[in-house]
Amino acid sequence: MSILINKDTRLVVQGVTGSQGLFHTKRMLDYGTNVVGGTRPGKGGEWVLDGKVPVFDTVKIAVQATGANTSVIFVPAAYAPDAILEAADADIKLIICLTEHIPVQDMMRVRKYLDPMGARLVGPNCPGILTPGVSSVGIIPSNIAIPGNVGVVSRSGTLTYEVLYALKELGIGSSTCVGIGGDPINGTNFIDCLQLFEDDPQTDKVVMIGEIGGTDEEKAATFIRENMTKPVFGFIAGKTAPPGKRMGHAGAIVEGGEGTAEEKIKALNAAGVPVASNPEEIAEMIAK
Amino acid sequence: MSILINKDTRLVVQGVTGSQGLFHTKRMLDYGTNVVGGTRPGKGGEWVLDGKVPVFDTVKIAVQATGANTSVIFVPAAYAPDAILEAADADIKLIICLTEHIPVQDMMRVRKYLDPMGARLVGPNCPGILTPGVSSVGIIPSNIAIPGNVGVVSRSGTLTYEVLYALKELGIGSSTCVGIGGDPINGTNFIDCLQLFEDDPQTDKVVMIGEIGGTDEEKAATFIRENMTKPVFGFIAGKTAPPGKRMGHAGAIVEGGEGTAEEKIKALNAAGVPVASNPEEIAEMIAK
Amino acid sequence: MKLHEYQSKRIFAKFGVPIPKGEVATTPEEAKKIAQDLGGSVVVKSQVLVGGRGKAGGIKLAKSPDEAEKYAKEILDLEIKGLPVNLVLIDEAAEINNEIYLGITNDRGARMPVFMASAAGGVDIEEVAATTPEKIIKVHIHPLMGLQNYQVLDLAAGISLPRALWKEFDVIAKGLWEAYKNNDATLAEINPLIITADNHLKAVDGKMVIDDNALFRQKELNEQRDLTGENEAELKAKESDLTFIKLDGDIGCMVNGAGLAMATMDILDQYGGSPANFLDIGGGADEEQVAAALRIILEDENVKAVLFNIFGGITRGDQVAKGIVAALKEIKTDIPMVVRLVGTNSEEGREILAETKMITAKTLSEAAKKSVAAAKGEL
Amino acid sequence: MKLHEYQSKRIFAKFGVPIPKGEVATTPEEAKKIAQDLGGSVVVKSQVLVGGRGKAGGIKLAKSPDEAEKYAKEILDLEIKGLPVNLVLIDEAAEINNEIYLGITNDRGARMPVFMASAAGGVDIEEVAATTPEKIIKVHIHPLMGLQNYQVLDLAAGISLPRALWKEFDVIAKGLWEAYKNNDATLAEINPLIITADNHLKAVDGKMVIDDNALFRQKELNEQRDLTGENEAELKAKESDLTFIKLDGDIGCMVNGAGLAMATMDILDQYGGSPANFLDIGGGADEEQVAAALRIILEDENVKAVLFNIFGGITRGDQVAKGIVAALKEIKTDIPMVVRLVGTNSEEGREILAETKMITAKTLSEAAKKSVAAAKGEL
Repeated sequence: MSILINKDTRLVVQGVTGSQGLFHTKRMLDYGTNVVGGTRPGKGGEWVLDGKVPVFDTVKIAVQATGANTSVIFVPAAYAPDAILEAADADIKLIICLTEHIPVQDMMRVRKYLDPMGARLVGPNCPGILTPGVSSVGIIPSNIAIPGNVGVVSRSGTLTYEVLYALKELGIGSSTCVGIGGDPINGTNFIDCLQLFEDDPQTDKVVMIGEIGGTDEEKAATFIRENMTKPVFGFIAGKTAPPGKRMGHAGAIVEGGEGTAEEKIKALNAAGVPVASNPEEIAEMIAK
Repeated sequence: MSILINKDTRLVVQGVTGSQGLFHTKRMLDYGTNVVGGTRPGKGGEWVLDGKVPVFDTVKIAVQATGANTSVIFVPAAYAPDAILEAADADIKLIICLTEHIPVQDMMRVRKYLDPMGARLVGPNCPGILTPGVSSVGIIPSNIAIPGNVGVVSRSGTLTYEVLYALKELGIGSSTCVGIGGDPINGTNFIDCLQLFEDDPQTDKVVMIGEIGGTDEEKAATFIRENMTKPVFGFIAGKTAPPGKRMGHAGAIVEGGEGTAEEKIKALNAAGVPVASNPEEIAEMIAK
Repeated sequence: MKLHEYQSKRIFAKFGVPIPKGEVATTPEEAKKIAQDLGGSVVVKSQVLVGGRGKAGGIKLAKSPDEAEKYAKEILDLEIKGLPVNLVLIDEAAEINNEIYLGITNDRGARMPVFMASAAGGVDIEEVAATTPEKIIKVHIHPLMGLQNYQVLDLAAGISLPRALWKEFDVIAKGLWEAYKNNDATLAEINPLIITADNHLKAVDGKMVIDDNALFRQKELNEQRDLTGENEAELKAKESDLTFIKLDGDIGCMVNGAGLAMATMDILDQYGGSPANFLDIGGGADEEQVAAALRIILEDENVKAVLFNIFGGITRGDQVAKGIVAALKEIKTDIPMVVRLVGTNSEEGREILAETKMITAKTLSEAAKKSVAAAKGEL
Repeated sequence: MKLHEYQSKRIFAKFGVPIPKGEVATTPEEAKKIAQDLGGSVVVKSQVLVGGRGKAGGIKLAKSPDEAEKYAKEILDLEIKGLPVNLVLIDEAAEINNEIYLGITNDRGARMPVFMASAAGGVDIEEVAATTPEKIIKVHIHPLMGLQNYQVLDLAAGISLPRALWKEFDVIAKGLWEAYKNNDATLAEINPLIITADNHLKAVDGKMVIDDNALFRQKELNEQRDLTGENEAELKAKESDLTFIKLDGDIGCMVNGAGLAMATMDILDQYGGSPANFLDIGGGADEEQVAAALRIILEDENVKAVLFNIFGGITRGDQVAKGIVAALKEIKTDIPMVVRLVGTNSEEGREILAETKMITAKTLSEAAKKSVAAAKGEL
């Protein structure tokens, strides 16, 4: 088992004809992901990647033609909010948006629209989801992870790869790795993933990688204390980040004294979550 | 027992200082309704009706001061949508809006806003709710009904009074009478009330008064067939109404062949609901 | 409130929808002048607030300014479904390759606006809906989010619009949505939206209906209201805050409450009668309104009897009775009147009416039966 | 992107918020002229994108045009928190009866904008929030519905604003909301909103921060951007699509990925070192970007060592290695460099780097320790 994506995932790639879309669609196909189609308005009826992937004008048509149940979004920030709504409206149940730099007011509107609909959004500004050996949706390098019993959820991209790689070096694999993204307003959060991992029989331990900004890690700590029976290991990036500066991710900023690494580590520790001082230490903790 | 309003109802009157608001607040007080306050921006701190009812600037303040859990709206159409949102936002759980002539696009927006919030709207363009002998919220003349075991739900005002009166003439009382209003987009609908009556131990029989326009009666018929154990009696007004004309109520219009009395009566009959040919006949049916 | 074709199209144009060049004329001479200014062939179109103008000869293609003048004269002399033609629109003619339907209306059941498109444009869309509903693509618009890009694509792809026209279509669909939203429309329709010979989109006919309840904030539209074709009695009733709808029968009705007014019509029908009108005097009618209502009813020459059905709730029976007595003093008439007063202060009301020659009834059925008999001269 | 006070206030004014009359000047002479035109007392206000202008002597009340000229000269000569003052705003002075705070920002946790008001205006709102939070009234705005009438009342009543001012307040609150929404602001603030001696409301100071991610559709604002006070290296990095933040330490860092870049800074700190910068070269950096990044790092004179921490995922290790080699050929430097390449094509990358004098490391800890030692000259 795994969470969110598995062998039943039928993926449609929104923005499949762009250079990023094409490149990663090929990678996902190579990994064995069931990519059933892509979309690009005005190019419906064409095929990409040597006739392996049909292109549709809209997600609605793609869903009708292929039975897609998951979408991944590779379209530019100006069009990504529309793409998210389009997927939800076409009854896609899991929408993974990789797009970076979406305006925050757009994301507030998108969330208000999505919340009553029952569609799950992962991201935006995230690397996607990887269920090692089964399915990859997004851009997580698949060669750095092996199947196993550790669930990984993270706000960061390469930092996650670092952890997956360190785990693999020690022969430890993961059930599913979810990048929830570094934006201040996103879809699926830590708590959602922690609950999914708690319920997933394949997952025995969970790694949670946070960073400065916001209070989602603190909320997750409360959730862990009250609801998790499986051990959780943490890492928080940005202990040395200066306040008031956005550290690459739109959401990684200490504002008005809120969102510091110290507070987050304190909250996690108080919830019984050991917090590593660097990413390699996480793997060592898990190995013990 | 009763539905929606009872002795625990703590009512705030939005627009209490207007002539309609004042007149009906007095009537409700006289009937024994627990009117805990009213609102009128700019008049907070004043009292109306000989010091019986305190006035607050906003519903939020009224709720804090009085613990109000229900509101009734007597403000003009241009301000009523704001008043509905205000009540919902102040955590009022039952909002009864009497205001007529609210633009339909406003009501579509209001419903989209309210739906995820868990606040119940009754109306707009409705006479309110009466639980005979206990509480009256709105403008239903209270002297025409006595307590009893018949639940009444209706899209029309005076037509409802007619039925209540006819029942009373035969010595039959009602548990609660709900006017859901004659607008094309409203809050609580037939099905909501039918479910409440089905669950209400005091109610043994239900009268449902519909009229031309829309398909709510047809949907109610399906609901009755599938879910109701208590007998339902129907009446549909507008058999002789010409198509394309709004018969007083904004929602009472046959458009594109949809919403005719014939269809509604057919649907109700098919669901085992006897439909009276005039309002007096309803009382006779119930009496049998 | 219905808008004329030319009014609707001007609103659409304001929101970026391409429409033919054109102007309105009230005389054949004006029409000729406009046709000269436009050059080439023009279409002369009657501006009346009813459907079926084409079949009635209200739309003509003119190949010269003289022809435009001639047709304008013919059309301005027409009466279409009982309505005089006071205005013609002179539009430049367009070569039509294809006709598309595009419209937005309120979907009451879904509680959302619905955007509809069909490749089978140019004809009555209700006919298409009835016979080949699969030819209509429907997209619901979230009232808080508004029309989204992908929804425009759903429509364009749905009607298999040639891709070269998608960009133009996007502008037009969004323009129509803005026109609908910003004018509190209950209907905004382009039919047909044509594909021209040189492969562009153009809205050659348009229609808008505005929510009467929103006219308080659509003042500009309200001022443009064309009252031709609206029933005089209905307009007069509106001035007195009464809701009146003219019907074909012979029994005038005065009722308080819309639902009860419909039920009153229905019960007359049940007993073999036929209502002359729907009339709701509202919840708190005063003497003056009752008098105004009675005058409006009696102006209808078909009326052979009048039925008053008043349920005293907030409206007090004695007050209505006084209004009737006052009105009858002013309006001399031999037409028989049946009155049923129930509820609050109905006893007092009946006493007041005792001085009149009115026929009284206690139940609605009794009142209906007596009215039917009275109209037949049997009472 | 921060806006100047005068820019923010002009935007507010466009949406109906009353502001003092005023103009900006770049010279004392201009300032005098403006003061003459305004007449009466004026306030001379430095326009710099940092807080604490008042305490730094950047705001002065001038009673005459000559005084305005004198103060303008003084202020234009100032440097406030390291920033030169290039611009002063000359506003007519207002008699202040009371100072109110009014601001809108994004509440990240609630995922909604939050409108805040406080009767304790004129001071730093974060101080009020920290010491007397009950003095701040907060109202969340539904991002699809926008600000509602009743919410303005909740604010006005919440800060006990005199009722005579509620109508003016309604216009101002709605104007501020529109300014916030239409300009993609993350902060729109009036502080103070004053009650004048003649009992009106006026926004005498204003502040806006615009969402950088929305500048693509806020072109007008983007053109008004004042780059004074933005770090030169950070701007240069942005041109090459790199995210660079200048820090105070002595170890330059080049990392792919924001989270990993932060973690790299943290681990340097853990081992007693101090990062000179945050630098994310992104997911698919090419040779040119790597070279540009290296140049930016080396321009910082504090830098005593450089740490490359590259996780090969999408970014291939050999590509980054080539970039480093190319950059080092161009940029001659003796500063020691530590490189850690892991993941995709890291073997190949390491081989390419073998020809350089770079210090290599396999784990992040090892790389950090070696960088710290190198910066101390111990390696």
